[in-house]
Amino acid sequence: MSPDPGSFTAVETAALVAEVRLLRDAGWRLVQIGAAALPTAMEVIYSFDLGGKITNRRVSLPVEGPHRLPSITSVYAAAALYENELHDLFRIQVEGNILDFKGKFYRTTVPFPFASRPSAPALAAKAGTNP
Amino acid sequence: MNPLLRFAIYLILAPLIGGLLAGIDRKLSARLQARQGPPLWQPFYDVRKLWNKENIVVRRSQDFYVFFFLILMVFTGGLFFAGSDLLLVVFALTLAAIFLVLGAYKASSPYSFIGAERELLQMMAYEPMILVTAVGMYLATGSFYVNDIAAHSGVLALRLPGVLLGFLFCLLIKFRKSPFDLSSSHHAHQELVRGILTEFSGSTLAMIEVAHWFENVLLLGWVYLFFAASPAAGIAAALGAFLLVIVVDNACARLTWPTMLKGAWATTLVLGFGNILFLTYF
Amino acid sequence: MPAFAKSPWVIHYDASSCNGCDIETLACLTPLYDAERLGVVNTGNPKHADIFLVTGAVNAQSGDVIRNIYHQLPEPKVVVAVGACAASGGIFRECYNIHGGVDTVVPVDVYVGGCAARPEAIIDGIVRAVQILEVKHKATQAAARGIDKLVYEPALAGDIPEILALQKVTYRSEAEIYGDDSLPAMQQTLAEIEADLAQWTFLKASINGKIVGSIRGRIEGATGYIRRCIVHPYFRGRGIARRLITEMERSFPPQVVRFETLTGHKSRRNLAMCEKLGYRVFKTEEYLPTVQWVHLQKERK
Amino acid sequence: MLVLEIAMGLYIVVLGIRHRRPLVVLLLLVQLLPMVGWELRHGEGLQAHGDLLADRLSALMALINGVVGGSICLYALGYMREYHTAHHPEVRDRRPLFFSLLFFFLAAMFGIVFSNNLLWLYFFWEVTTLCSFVLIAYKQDEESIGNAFRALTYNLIGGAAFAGAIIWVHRATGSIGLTDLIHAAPALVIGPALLLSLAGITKSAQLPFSRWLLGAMVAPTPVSALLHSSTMVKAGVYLVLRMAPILHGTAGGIVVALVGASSFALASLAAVGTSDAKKVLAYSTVANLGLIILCGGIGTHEAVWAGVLLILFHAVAKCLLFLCVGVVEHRLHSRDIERMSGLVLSMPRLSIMLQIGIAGMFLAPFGMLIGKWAVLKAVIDTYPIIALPIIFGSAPTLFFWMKWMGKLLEVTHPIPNIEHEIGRGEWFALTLLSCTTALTCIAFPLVSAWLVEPYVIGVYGRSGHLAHGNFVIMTIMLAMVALFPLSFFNYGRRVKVLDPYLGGANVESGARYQGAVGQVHALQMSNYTLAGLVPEAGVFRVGIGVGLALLAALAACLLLLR
Amino acid sequence: MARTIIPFGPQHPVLPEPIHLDLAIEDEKVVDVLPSVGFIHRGLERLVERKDFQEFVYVAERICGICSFIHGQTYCQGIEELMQVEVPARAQYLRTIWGELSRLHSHLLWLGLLADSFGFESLFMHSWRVRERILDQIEATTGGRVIFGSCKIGGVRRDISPEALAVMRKELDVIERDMREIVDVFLGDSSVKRRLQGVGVLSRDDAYILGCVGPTARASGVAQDMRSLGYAAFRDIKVEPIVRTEGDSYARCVVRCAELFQSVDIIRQAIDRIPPGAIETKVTGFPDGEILVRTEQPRGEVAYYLRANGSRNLQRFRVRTPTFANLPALVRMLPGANLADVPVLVLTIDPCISCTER
Amino acid sequence: MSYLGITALNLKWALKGPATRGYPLAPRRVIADSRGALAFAKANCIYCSVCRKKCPTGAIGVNRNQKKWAIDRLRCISCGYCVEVCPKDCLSLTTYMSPPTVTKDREVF
Repeated sequence: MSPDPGSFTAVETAALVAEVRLLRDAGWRLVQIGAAALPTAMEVIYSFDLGGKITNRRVSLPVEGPHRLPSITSVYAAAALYENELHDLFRIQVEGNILDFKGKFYRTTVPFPFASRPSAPALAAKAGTNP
Repeated sequence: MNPLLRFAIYLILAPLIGGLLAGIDRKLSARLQARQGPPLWQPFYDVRKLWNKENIVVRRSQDFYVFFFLILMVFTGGLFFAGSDLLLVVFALTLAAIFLVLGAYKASSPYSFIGAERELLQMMAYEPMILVTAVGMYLATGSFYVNDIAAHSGVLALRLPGVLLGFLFCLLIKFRKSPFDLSSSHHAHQELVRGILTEFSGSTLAMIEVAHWFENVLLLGWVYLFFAASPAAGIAAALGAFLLVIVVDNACARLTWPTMLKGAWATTLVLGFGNILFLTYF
Repeated sequence: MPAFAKSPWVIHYDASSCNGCDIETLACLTPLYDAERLGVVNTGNPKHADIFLVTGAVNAQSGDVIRNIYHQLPEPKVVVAVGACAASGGIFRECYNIHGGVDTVVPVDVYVGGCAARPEAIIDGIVRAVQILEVKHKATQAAARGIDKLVYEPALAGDIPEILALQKVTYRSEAEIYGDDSLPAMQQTLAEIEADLAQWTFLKASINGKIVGSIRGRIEGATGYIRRCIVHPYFRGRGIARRLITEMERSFPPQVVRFETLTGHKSRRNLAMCEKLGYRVFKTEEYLPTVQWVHLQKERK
Repeated sequence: MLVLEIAMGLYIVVLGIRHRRPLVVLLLLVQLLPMVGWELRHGEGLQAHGDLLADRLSALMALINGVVGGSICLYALGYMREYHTAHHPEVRDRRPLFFSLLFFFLAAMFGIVFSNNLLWLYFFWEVTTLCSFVLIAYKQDEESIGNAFRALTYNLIGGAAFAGAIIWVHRATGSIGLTDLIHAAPALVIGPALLLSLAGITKSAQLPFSRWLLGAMVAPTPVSALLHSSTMVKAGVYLVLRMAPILHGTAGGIVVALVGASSFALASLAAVGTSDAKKVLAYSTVANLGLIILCGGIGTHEAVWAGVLLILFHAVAKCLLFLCVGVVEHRLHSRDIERMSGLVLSMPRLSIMLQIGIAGMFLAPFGMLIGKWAVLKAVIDTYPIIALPIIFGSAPTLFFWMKWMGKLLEVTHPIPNIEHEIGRGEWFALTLLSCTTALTCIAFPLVSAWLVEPYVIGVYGRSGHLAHGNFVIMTIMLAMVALFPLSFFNYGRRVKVLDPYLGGANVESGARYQGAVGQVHALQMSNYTLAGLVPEAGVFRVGIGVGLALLAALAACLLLLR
Repeated sequence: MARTIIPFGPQHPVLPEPIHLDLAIEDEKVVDVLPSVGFIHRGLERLVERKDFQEFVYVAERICGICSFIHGQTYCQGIEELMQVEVPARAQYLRTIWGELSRLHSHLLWLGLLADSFGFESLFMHSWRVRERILDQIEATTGGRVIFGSCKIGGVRRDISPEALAVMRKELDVIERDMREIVDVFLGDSSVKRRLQGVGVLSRDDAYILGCVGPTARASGVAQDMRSLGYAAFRDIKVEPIVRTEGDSYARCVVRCAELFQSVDIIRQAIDRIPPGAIETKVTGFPDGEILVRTEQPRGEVAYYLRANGSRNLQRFRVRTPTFANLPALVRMLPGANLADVPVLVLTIDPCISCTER
Repeated sequence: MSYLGITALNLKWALKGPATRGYPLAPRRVIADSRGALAFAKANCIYCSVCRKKCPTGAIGVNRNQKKWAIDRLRCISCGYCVEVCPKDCLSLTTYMSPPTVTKDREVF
């Protein structure tokens, strides 16, 4: 069992970069950036690690797009890949990404596959199996 | 023996011996790697299969260069075994190798292009040593003719130990063996795919394979020349050189071209020329 | 003795696999399984390979790569789908980015099951593939020998992908003549050529089921338009094109009294052939900056 | 004669003063004043036994001048028209001057090869220097003028040496005839011979003087072809070869040989580092002239035989290459070798000619290689250690020629044929030279027997030659290479044409691939320059250092002789 | 200077998996590089919406065929955490043994591929020969060679009998001896050193700020190992991160070689201390809440973000795999490298593209 | 300068003989408990379809009316989930491998 459940703190979009910069200056390492399209909000979660401790920052964007987010690549250059991912999978426009693949990162068949909850029949149609 | 007759014997035996050597190479390499390895005749199976495959090219004329590579390689070996001038053999060998490079350039794919470039670097690396070998043999025997050198009464290796070592170094490059399998490796796990051979397929690839057999026999013949005074020792030395190449192949990482170039030239300078200076002034 | 049995060279591509089958494929070459005993060499280069081992399910991107590699394998060639994903999409078949097994992009000859496929199973698959190689090789040889067994018949919708592939190979030589590799015929997509099927009738020349030439025609009033006569480079100079044109002319109904065709101004061989068949130049027009169309016509005798 | 000399001198002085080049003025005065004083003092006493020298070597040189010079002039007609109209409209059209200088120069070249009187020779020598100066500066921009002055300066050093040699030889033998010099007791004339060799070394742009030749490449291509590869620079090696019997076996001779040998090795190595076609040709010229100088320095009959052959082969093939590059430069607006990709499609005939030229420069069984082979043998028989620079020099030669050849053959995309844009005069010259290049290889034994061997026998009583068996083998090889075009009868049969292997990322037709960020890229390939290992400038600097050291050794020899 | 651009991949013999690099080289020096991914993107994260949370273990295991077991384990740990399930100690130990076995096979696989990337074929063969011994142990205990299928929510599917554990412990000695032979070559051979030392140096600060994880970070002096968080049996078995400070390819090789023996040691300790008892806890109900769970894979830290709302399907499942975190370092290392070193550099981060793209 | 380590290892193995197992010429070495092809015992089956529902890849098909049980061998990942859930224990994992096929047929029992 993981002894480290971590904490989730909400952050305003506008304050994100400053907050992240504070974390970096304090020596935190960027672990991941991930999003979740929930019925209530589009959440983006930034996780940081310092000596095995974890802390998370949650940015909630309104359900209805377009979603915009400032890039934190000026603080953590390595965030570029995550931010491309946010764009390609969640249709979150990340502004100021230093290595912008311009939507050609994953080149998925379905555009922005995570952007909305799928309708169940669409997936069921793909599955259909019976003898 | 009549030079033409020897040429004919070479023409018939070289592909057999060369192919067999390639088979021994694969078998032995496999054993050194704790594998069972393919049958001894595997190179012949490969060539036969390639001959039956479709030939895919990028530029139609690229195959002609390979054809000329083959016939010039046969010709070069023929020159050598017919007892001709060693320098001429070197030049013919270069000419043959150049045709392969041109073919790769012609194919115009990035991989074969870099392969060609590296092949040129390889040629640049071994060429001086091969010339020095010819010169050393001349200085030791007074003749550039393979015939005369073979008929020389002394064991050349004793007078040309440095040259012999330098020549063995070049063998590693010429046999396309690790650590110097830069332009094209025997196994494709390298950064250039198959390098210079990338765009050749089917019968053309088979031709290249056969040309290498001829080339290898020629090179081992040259090793023999160092011990020609005693034929048994000569054959043993040629085989020994071949085994050495295989063992080294399996004991080395591939090095980079600057290392190869510097290494080969340093060897030529120190071993080759050192030997020649010794021969001239002492 | 069979030519292919003892020297199957493989190329391996990881489509969208989880790596499991990948590393097992690689394990086949290592000391304990040592597929090189059977002559297997992992070439890493499609142009040297006989057997194409694909692991993993296919997505849009890897599908293109598989298709590219497949076309660069010289004939005869065999595709082996290694593992459950390559065979059917496996556990990932419901993912949004997965199109299914390898057979959705290229024809698969042998399926090897398992998740991950075991080295022994992969070796079995290779052994099976070698037999198929041998069969295919015999068929090709028979085709080459049986050039007199050429069949000329209308092409069906199912032949269209093969005709498109042939078209692209064929127009390479035209691109070289005109110094322009953006010729429309080379850029045509499958969808476009399938749309053509509505207006044009296609004829094909095939040997033992392999299409080596094709032509298309359309009727407008009393004129029959003949276009895109293509012959595989290997089979050129054997009268196939001439025969295709004549067959096309014959297939037009009697009310068609005039045939029209066209070719580029620098395609000397085409022009010579058309003139031999009785066609005469009646106009030229600018088509592309690099190509001028030469229109030729002929009355029905 | 004296008047002309003074007039020429004054012209240079004026030029030097106007462009503020004190060194030029100084160098000129250093040679002009003693010469004038000396000539005035001796006046009628300056005699040679026969003013003309017409032996096989002169004949060969004259033949080269005639054929090569003639075809270049023909070529220049069309080339210069285009030069002014299409490519350099900013340059003032001074074609009459250009052509008169060209002819003036050719006349002087004939003068050099047929003069026995050293004073005449000196006069013509200076005329070529002056022609070269004016032609290099033809463009009249700052770079050209600077390079022209550099050429002038370096050549004036040679001129000074020449002047010194004349005075010395007169004091030593009482004659100023070239033949008198050659036939005098070697011990007596080794000093002037070395001075003349020094003059030859500057004229042939050997290290450390090579820089002027590289700078001279700013001149229009016919000038590079005529003056700076096939004829004028040959005057230098001509003189050294004439001195060969005297130099043979002397310490001074060894130094001269070393100058040539190091020039060969280092210039070859430097050529690897550049992709400017004319610069490559210039380096290669320095290198090959180095080989000939080496032959002169060694001075055995074998060496001289090889040297004369090299003059012939080099003149023809190099001239062909220059002219081809000129044409290509006008078509592609660049003389970068990397830009010549696909030339085999856009200018097929020209690319074949280029290939002939290149093959002629370094490949068995073509001319230059036979020469090199002979040099190697000659060297091994005398000073095996000098084989070192030859052996190490040939390897880079192979590299830079081959990568050029490869670039010509490489085709990534279909390119339209633009060969029809090339003028008739150019074609004629190119065809003539290609045929000559091929012919000299085929007829090489005849050339050797008629022109070279008699000369060498005349000097030494025996000559080097190629063994009969080897000659037969070379002919077989030549025949095999000549068979190459025959293979096109089978062109495109039994093969399938496909795009190159691009890691499975091929897209569209032709050689394009799907790169990162969804972009489609075309192929792009460039030859190696080995910049990390042998940087061009670095090698050149080393070369100049070596050259200066050898020059010091030469000076030491001269001082010891006094 | 003029450039050559090489389309490196997606199909390329030195690349075990498809990734594409536009390599711009001058002579053979890489001057510019742009990666392109997406060849293996399957979109399996969305499968949580279709598979129930228990069945999803099978999918999680197939995120990657090399570190398969630890993926399954991480997923199970996360769900167990959400559902407050106490996993029996024996199961924790078994998970640790299998996890370390998979680290062994992954590292040996990597050593072989690394040897292959610089053309050392015999070393490749010997590494894989030894690896097969480990696979035999895995197959004997789990029934699978690369995909174990032995982890489930609440515990494990199979037990290892005491006899089998004894056999394994004995076998470990042989494996350790064989590995020692190979590692000696890797760390001592001159030609290997020539190809690895000083190649692709990554400073500690770079490694940290680029977010490197696992051996890549540890070779640059970042002492970071998730096993010291104390999940599974690591509560009892202490793990000291193996750290080097040079930050070059050789250091990364040294770290992984040392970890081989560390893992053997961990397995030995686990076998010695494994308690008897049940191997699974019955799980009822559905998970709810969110969690970020991390474990140490052979390639480094893997982070799972799980979000559930009390239904049988998770709301969001997100994997950040070690290779994803190490890719920026690769892009940083490549420019300036020799073309011949590109495969070596690609391999020194031990890429697992299939995890990365999911 | 150490090149001898690997040479010693190489030579050791060259003398010792290859480690190759010899499949397919030699029989396959089977490890007990290895997860191979799924075996179906028709006798006990009640066609309850639990296995079909649980199968992660949808490889199993069950038709209660016709009393047919089918498996797509190329889809089966030998995970054993069906074996665990089968109420009648009529499914089991064998150590055999299903052979390669040229067609994608289902195996129907």
